[in-house]
Amino acid sequence: MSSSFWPLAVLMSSALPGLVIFFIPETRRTLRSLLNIGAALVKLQLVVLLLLGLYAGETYHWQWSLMPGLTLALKVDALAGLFLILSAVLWLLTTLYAIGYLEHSPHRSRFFGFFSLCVSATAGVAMSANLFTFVIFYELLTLATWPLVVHRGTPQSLAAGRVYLRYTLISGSVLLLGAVILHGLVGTPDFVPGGYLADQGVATVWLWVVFVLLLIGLGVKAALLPLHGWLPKAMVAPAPVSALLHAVAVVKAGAFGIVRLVFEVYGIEFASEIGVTDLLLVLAAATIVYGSWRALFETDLKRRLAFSTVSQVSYVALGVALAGPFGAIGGLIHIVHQGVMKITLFLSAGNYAETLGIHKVSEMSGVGQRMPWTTAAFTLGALGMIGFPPLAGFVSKWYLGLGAWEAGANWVLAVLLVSGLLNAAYFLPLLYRAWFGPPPPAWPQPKTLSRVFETHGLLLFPPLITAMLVVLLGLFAGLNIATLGWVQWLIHREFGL
Amino acid sequence: MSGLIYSLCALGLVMIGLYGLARAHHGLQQLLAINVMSAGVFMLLLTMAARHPPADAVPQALVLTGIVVAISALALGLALLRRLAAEEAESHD
Amino acid sequence: MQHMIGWVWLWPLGVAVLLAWPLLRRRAMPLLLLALLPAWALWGLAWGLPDLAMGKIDQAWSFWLLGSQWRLDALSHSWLGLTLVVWTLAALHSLVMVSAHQARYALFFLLSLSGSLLWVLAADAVSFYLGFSLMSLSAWGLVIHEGSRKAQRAGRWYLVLALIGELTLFVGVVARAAETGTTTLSEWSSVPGADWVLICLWLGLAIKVGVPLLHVWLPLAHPAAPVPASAVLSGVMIKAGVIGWWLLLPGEVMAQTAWPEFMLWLGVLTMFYGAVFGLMQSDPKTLLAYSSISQMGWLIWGLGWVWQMGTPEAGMLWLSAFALHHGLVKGGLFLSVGWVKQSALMAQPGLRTATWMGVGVLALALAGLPLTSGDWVKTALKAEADNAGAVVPSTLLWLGGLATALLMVRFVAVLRDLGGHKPTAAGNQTLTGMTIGVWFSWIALVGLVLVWPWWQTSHWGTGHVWSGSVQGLASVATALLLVWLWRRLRWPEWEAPPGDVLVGYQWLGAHAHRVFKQRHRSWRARKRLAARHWRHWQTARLLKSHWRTRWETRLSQWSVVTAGLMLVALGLVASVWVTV
Amino acid sequence: MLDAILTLLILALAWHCVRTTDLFEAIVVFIALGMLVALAWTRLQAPDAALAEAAIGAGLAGALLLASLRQMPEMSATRAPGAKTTGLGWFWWGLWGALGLALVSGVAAIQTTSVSLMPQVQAHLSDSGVTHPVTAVLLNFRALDTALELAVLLWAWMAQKQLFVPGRQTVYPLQGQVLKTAVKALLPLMVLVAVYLLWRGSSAPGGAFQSGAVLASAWLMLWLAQLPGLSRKQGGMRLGIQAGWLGGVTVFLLVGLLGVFQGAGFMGYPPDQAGAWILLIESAAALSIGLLLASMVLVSMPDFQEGTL
Amino acid sequence: MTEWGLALLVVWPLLWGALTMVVPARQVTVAGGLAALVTAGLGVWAVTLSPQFLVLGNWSTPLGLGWRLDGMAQSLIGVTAVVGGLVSVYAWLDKGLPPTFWGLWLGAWGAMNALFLTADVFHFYVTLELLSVASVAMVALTPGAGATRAAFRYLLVSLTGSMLFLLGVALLYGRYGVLDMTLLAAQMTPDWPSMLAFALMTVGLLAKTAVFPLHGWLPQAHAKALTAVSAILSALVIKAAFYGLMRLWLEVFGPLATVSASWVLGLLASAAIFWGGYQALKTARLKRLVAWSTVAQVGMLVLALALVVQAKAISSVPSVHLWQGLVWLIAVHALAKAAWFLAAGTVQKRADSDYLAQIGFALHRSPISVVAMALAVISLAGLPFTMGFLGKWWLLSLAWELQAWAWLLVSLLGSLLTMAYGWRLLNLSLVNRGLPQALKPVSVARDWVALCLALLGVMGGFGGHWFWEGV
Repeated sequence: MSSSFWPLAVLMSSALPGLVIFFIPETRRTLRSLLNIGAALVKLQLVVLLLLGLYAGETYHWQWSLMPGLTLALKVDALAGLFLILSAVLWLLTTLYAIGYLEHSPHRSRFFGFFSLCVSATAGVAMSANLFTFVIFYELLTLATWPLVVHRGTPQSLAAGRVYLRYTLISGSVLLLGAVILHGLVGTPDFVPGGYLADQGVATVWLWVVFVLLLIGLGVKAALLPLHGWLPKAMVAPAPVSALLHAVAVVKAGAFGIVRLVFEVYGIEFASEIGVTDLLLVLAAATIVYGSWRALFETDLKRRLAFSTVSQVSYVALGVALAGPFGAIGGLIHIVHQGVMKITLFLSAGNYAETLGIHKVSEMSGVGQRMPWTTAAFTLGALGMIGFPPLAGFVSKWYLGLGAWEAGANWVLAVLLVSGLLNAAYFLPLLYRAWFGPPPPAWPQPKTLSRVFETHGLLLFPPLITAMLVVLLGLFAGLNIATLGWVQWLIHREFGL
Repeated sequence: MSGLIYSLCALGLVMIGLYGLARAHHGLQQLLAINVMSAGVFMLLLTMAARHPPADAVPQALVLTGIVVAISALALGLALLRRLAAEEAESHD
Repeated sequence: MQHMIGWVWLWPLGVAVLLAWPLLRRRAMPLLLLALLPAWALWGLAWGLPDLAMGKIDQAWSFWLLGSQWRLDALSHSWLGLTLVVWTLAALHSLVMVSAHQARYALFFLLSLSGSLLWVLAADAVSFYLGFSLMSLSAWGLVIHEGSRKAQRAGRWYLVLALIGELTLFVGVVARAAETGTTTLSEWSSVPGADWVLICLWLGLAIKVGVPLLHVWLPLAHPAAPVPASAVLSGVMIKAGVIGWWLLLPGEVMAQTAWPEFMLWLGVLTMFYGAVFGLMQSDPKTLLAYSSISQMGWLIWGLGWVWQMGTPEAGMLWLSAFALHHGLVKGGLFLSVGWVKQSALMAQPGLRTATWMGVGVLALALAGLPLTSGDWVKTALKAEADNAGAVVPSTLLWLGGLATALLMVRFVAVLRDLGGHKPTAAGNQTLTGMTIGVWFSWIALVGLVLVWPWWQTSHWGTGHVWSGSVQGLASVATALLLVWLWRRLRWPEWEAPPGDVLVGYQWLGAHAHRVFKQRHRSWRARKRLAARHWRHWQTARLLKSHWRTRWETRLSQWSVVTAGLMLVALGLVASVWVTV
Repeated sequence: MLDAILTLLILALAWHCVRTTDLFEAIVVFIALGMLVALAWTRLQAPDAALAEAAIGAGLAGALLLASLRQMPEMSATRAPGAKTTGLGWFWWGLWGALGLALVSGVAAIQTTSVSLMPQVQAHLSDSGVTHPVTAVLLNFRALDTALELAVLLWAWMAQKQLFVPGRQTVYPLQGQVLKTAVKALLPLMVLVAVYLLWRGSSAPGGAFQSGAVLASAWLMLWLAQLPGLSRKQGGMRLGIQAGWLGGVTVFLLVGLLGVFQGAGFMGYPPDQAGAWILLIESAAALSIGLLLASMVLVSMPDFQEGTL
Repeated sequence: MTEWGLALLVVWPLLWGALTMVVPARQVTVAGGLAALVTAGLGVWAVTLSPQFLVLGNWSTPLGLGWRLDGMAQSLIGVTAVVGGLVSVYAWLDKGLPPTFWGLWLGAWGAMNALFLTADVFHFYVTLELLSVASVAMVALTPGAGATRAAFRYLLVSLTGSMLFLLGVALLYGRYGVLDMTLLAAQMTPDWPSMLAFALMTVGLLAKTAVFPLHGWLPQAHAKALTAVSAILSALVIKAAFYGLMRLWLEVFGPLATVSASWVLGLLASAAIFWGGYQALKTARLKRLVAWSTVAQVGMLVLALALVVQAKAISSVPSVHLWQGLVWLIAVHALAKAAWFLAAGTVQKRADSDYLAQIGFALHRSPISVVAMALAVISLAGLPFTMGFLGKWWLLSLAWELQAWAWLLVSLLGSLLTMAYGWRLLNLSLVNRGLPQALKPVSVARDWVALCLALLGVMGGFGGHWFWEGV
């Protein structure tokens, strides 16, 4: 196992600039943006190189033993690659967007510092090779994102920060407890595709206890039903942060954790054998319907998107819980696709808030005329979310459907149907009002951010690029470089087909 | 026989010291109580030494050290009390 | 030729993208015709191919959307023909009849055109589903084009039902793909499916076909849409449901199931349902919508019959002929309503009489007058259907024909009332050369309707137009008699609101909404109350916060400290003494 | 019989000392208690301890307490009005009784165990450089104990020097010539006694602590009679006093370090020179203990001026 | 050579501490600073030595005094050296410190070094006494009545503790006639006098470590003391007394430290954790919050000790990592608490007020201190990438192996409570509505010392395996 330093390089590519940015004085805007974008590009470059290497059969493993029996190990495997490429691409776009968005606001060095730390924590979560490292980076993610949530320092953001912390820190210690018990039962070997709990002869009651503990720990970040309270409240954060929280880092880490837990700790057959996947299935389905249902009644735009995230992320959990190759493919693809679609929606919502001061859904009417391009991106994102064929959402829903049939859980198809309807119910009126509604006499806080485009260049292009991604990922799903091909290759290895 | 009496006396002193500490209302009383207690402990040590004819020199050496430590602690305590009295007097007027 | 198919439906999308160009946006209408050219080219070329009858030419793009394939065989060739004719006519007429929001109209027109071209040529389930949903959702844009309150209401109902249909279809298609293991449609027809899967598929498409109780959107949408759009809606899109049934449901194994029986009787029911409510309409386009529903009855019945045949392929040819007939005639009729409203044209006596002549021909063709395409197709179908297993008494079919005839008579009457008032000299509607050209294309359509059966029989070399039976004549005559009788006896003219059962749905919806709103309000009130309690409790707790300092001072008193000392010492001694 | 009476007397005095609310009375009883305890220790064949207790435990402690009392505002320790203190309820007494019983039974159990380090002490007494076992243990076998104990004394003084706050009480000048002449007569005698105690320490009960205590009292007498002596005004004297304070600890530790060089291990002396080194350390320790104790008492005098020390 | 080094380790600080009384006021800080750095060097060097047993003055143990240098002692000397050294640097930078601080601090340092080295019970008492006298004096350095009252209370409690400890020693001597720890451990038999001695000595040390019922003196003393002094007290002095507890429970009174005895310790620890945590959560003053957090963290340490004792008593659990875990937790708390106190002190001096409500702006203006405090809180709460996290992982896995559900839960809740009151502070630093007050100029170097200490707490996590396998 060549212990190469590549994974460390990826990790450091965003951590070091983050630390340096902390010390850059507030006024040095160009230096900071340069460093930021440079770091993002380097990281993207590294990740692409790693993926190509992976495809050629290389293995990248780095470890450092902290305590007897506990090593800090990073490994880039196919699953990690998937998450890495998502976070690298979306981080680049969100950084561009954030530079534009936080044009005149204070504390930017602090913001971008934590921003890069957060992404390096996400990379750590992706690349962690054993449960111990995973817990470390998982908690680091909380610490890195909290200052972002309370960045504005207003009483509401502090209250939201407090709620966020209460949820994530408690779940963090529950996760730690689960990991410790697992370490006590079976030690902490590396993640292995078929899962290492199968033949360890551990009493099933302990397996269930550990699974529930770990699920609670992961469930908070993956916004499963009872533990999703913090997500809508964290909407007071600035747009790039909520984009980061929902699409790139936090929620994805939770979902990714569940994937690692079921695939590479328990192993998919063993998990379904002892029935833990049924619990996950019911929970995910409930969250999907509940999330969309609550989104129906939210008058604030970003809260509505937040609740839609709550329901969308559980698709990943649903896919994983279907305990079959197709379901798994659907789940994994959705990690990437949901990320791309959700970031489009959030960036466009951010544009509306920043350029026209629109926060409420009712203020959206006629926005199509004033900002056609952003609304086009928003429309593509929304249609993708609903699952219309040519777009990315359709592909993952398609495979989830196949998985549901394959697992014999027909009611899951009904869940997909109902959630599709609910999605349409809370997105389409929005689109109708945006395109066909009469523009109001005056926008809440209109700002002319750029002479050429409808809003600041940096604010406009990222959502457009991600909207393009939504379409391309949907249309050219068959290509092996697209997520579907990569995931199929991964799943074949995983299930040993 | 006499050894037992003196050890009882020592323990008596310790317990009275503890009682004094509990009921004291003034810093000085607390210091006195502690010194009574230390006298009791030293007496206990010496009774241990005197159990067999050649009185054991090691406990006696310990007692000597203990006495010096007790006096320095007492002196420090009193210095603190004086300082406290002066400061309170200052703060009142 | 092989690689042409893919581009046929991508081309309109490309043109739609061109619309983003501001200067093109102003003159958007000609683009519609431009988008149809490659399709015509393919259709024309396909004629020449010898192996068209037997095999089929297909094309596959593995990278495209989970690996999609398209094919062009005899059946799809004829459907393509139907689609192209109706879409071209619609494009021509929209040049004339659509004036407001041309860019938006063109965008939705092109999107739905590419959708309809795609599902016709689709050889795999995903492409069919993509085409079908693209067409039905972008058609929504056409329905609400006018932006009036009626159009918005129609649009809302259209969208809700289209969405439900589309999502149920999605579930059906996914389940079917999982069941059969592949997405290529040709392999689907031989694999028997689980009941609920077939029901999902059937339901998804039934909404588009307008099966009774699911048809409520049709009578609202067609009249609300501009004339060319409603022509397309009725001519092409409504067929998508039937052809979708044929493609998706496993035709070869249907014989053993109860489906054919069900379809036969459903067909008949739809015929009568459409006719009965159609008669009660006063607006010509709504009436035509109902007549489309009743005509669909024929197709549903036809499918029921086709599934019972050993080799469904042949039967399907006749059905597609009927579909072609209905598409042309219904499209023509809708356009005629447009022309009748075109007062400028009506002002010219010569043109007026010609239009009325055309309307007459079309109405009679639909009613099934001998020597017309309607009669030819219906009688041929009835003859073929006799030797099938389950059968529906022929008198019912005749009554169906009568119903259609009645509808047509009613339509002509209503149209005359509409056109009756003197053609006021509408100010700006000057009679431009272009309108005349487009009018002539309509007349060409009428001619095509007449000529087509003769040409088709000679091409197939089987059957002949004159079936010799007088049933068709009898039905038209009795229809005229009944209407004349009705008028004479001045029986009351019942009026039914368009979308008949829709009123019931709306009442149900409103009631549910009211109940929900009330519960929601009480839930929010409860939530606000709980929040107030929490704040109250918080402040109370703060007031007595000195509780902790009181305990702290008590803890630091010397009596307590010494007690603590002794307690811990004794506790330790006890705990050790107990165990040792 | 005498022991029983003595024990009862001691316990009664202790009980009274703790119970009384008048501070002055408590201090006087405490001094008496000190004397009796010293007497009891002589009965327990611990002459060194008795001497030290009498000199330091009763004498100097009493002086310190009385001096500090002068500067306390309220003379008696009546319970501060209103301060709610939990009385010593039955629970407290129950615990107290149980602990007492436990201790008594513990001590009774080990009353008869015959364990003692005396045999080892006597075995090694010959090469410890001194003949008196207690001094041998103090300055040779457990030398570091004594060194650190001197350090404790020094650090306590360092703290008091820092805490010193000029007394504001009115000064009652000590009258008349009688004290002066008495002090002049007694002084040489006391110094002689101190030196004798120091010298005898190596072979009989005595030694650094006791002679230090005597020196301290001599010093105090000098100061009380306002005779020129300890004041720092004379330059040379000030440095001498400061060196005196540190003398004990520094000499002890440096000699200890020397031990490492001479191969006798840290805090060890080569057997032949042990006696000489011990004498050196004893004298330095005696001087510094005397100075430190005197300074502590002086600093607590109400009319003590800043400059004198 | 090693004997020479160890001797110097004790003698050097004591000598220089004594000399500071003679040196004129101006040069005291320089002299004291240099002496402190040399002692730190010696301390770190001592860590590299191999474990050994040293007899003082060539007198064999029952008679003479023994110095023992095993893993536990070495690590603690090392921690004291590192933390002490950095705090001395901070004190050197803090111009407001009275000169006698150096004398007292060096005396306390020498006493601690002697305490860690000694293997003799009575010598442990003497060193503990010297340490207490010096600490009380340091607390009394701060001007004002509050500090004196706190110092007096601290003196009383520590004297009571020492008396009880000495009573225990007397009983031990009476029972075994030997004062050396190793010999005592060998002869220890669980009979009544030994139990009594065990209980008394433990209570004595509990009083000095400020565990729950006897914690009254700590919050006032640590809150009122000067910044450097409170750091020394919280991080180091408390640990010396806790070291005594470790020696007694794990070594001297081995056979007596049974599971039920560990339950008593566990109960006290849980009470300390929750009471300390609750008070820290509610208090309105900055340094008092940090002081109460010490009470809670000491509770955590005692809980860890109870678990280790339980593990030793059951002796089914491999004891190779037992005491290392305890020492690791001590190091974590020492580094984190010193960093927190120094940072809090700096911020308090800038804001010139101790109330949390008024230091918002000062926190805002001193980012480095805020980062130091954040890292300290993260390390104490056991969040990742810090030594604290590894410590918490070790504690939880030990509790899991012993199936001690109660203590497992208590330790989890304890760290959650730590996060709660830690985050109170950090919330303040992110709020941006504090009205701009005039801030006292305080040199940034002091913030950097606090940050350096906190970073050691984080970086230590990586050096872990050397500690766990090596020592």
